[in-house]
Amino acid sequence: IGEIQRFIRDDGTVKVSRSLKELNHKVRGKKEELMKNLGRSPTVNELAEALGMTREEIVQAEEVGRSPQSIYETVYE
Amino acid sequence: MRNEMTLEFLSVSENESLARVAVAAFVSQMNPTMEELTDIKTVVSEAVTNAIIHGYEENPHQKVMLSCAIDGEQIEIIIKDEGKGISDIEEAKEPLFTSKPEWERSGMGFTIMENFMDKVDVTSDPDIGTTIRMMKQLTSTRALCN
Amino acid sequence: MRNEMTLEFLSVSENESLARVAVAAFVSQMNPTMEELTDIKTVVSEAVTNAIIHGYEENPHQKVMLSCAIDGEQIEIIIKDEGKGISDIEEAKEPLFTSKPEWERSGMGFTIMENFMDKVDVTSDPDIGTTIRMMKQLTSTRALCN
Ligand SMILES: Nc1ncnc2c1ncn2[C@@H]1O[C@H](COP(=O)(O)OP(=O)(O)O)[C@@H](O)[C@H]1O
Ligand SMILES: Nc1ncnc2c1ncn2[C@@H]1O[C@H](COP(=O)(O)OP(=O)(O)O)[C@@H](O)[C@H]1O
Ligand SMILES: [Mg+2]
Ligand SMILES: [Mg+2]
Repeated sequence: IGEIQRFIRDDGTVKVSRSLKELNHKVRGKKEELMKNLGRSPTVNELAEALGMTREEIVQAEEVGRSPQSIYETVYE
Repeated sequence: MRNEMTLEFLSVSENESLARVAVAAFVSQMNPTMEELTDIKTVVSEAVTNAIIHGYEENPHQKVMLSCAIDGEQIEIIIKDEGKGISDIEEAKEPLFTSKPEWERSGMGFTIMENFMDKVDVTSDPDIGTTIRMMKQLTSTRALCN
Repeated sequence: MRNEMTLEFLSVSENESLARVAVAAFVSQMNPTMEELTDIKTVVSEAVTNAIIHGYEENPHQKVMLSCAIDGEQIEIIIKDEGKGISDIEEAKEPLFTSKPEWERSGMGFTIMENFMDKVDVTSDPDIGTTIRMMKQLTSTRALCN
């Protein structure tokens, strides 16, 4: 597995599942933070602005936790 | 602003995620709260899963149709299959009712749709198919921005 | 595994993001690399923008059709409009050629599509519309997993 990881890094070919998973953590963290500060659920634009991300990126990052390709992730980790 | 889209996909469970993401991406231009967005994705999942599992009984060659229209703060989502249909709609809608108890399905799909959306219309005929039309008015953005 | 989907949407620039996200979500089941996914989203943007801006000249009541099919490692994306069409396809494909120089368009849309995809077919007839069919074979997943 270490071999595969090195190959992925050297080649610059990071799997989507992996980088989106990192974004997913960021999005989740910020969402909770804003929820506490605002006392309500943030809007998509508020969250996007707070993260310096687009709405599109947030939608994609939110979905990754539950999609089937996370199976690959556990294989590569 | 009015906008609309239609998505058609094969009745395989891999496409449930496609349906969720497409609706979320489309509806996100209305600036809903993250909570509203999650609710909308949940009802899309429930209706699409029903079409695949109950409507088409997992025949992967059939097609599920989804359409979404937005107008001001109003969202309309229609999910349609041409599968086996529902003979008793009232019974199907009852909380905990499921025709597949052996599958550990929750029987809560329709209850979730009715709770998360303002209005849910079910049209269904045996062997013709099922159409679920759901409406929701976003309230939070309006309350926040005006 | 074979899978397919079709997306139809109004020709407004807000839906460019919908098209990108839907294709990305669909193609993600093939476990592409981030780079491959970015390339695919870029060509979808280019073709959809062309349909909206050139094909329909931003008439927001027209419809853009997008379909995507995957089969093993092969991806096929078709983007279609029923707009004004292209009279000289060879000229349109030339790097830096644009019919709207006043818009600061880059004239690189077709060049990008041809560079990022394995194959790009353009069919177009004046006043009938334009269809772009693009194919790409993912290589990385095969190299890594087998
Ligand atoms: N699209 C559909 N086609 C045919 N039958 C359906 C469809 N959607 C729902 N049903 C019927 O309604 C019942 C209740 O649905 P639901 O509340 O989602 O519970 P569950 O899916 O857990 O069974 C299902 O068990 C099924 O018999
Ligand atoms: N869908 C389309 N309908 C009509 N004309 C098109 C379409 N797509 C491309 N074209 C023509 O081809 C030209 C080149 O397209 P492209 O390489 O994307 O450059 P640009 O969009 O920057 O002009 C456009 O300027 C336009 O004249
Ligand atoms: Mg259900
Ligand atoms: Mg262009």
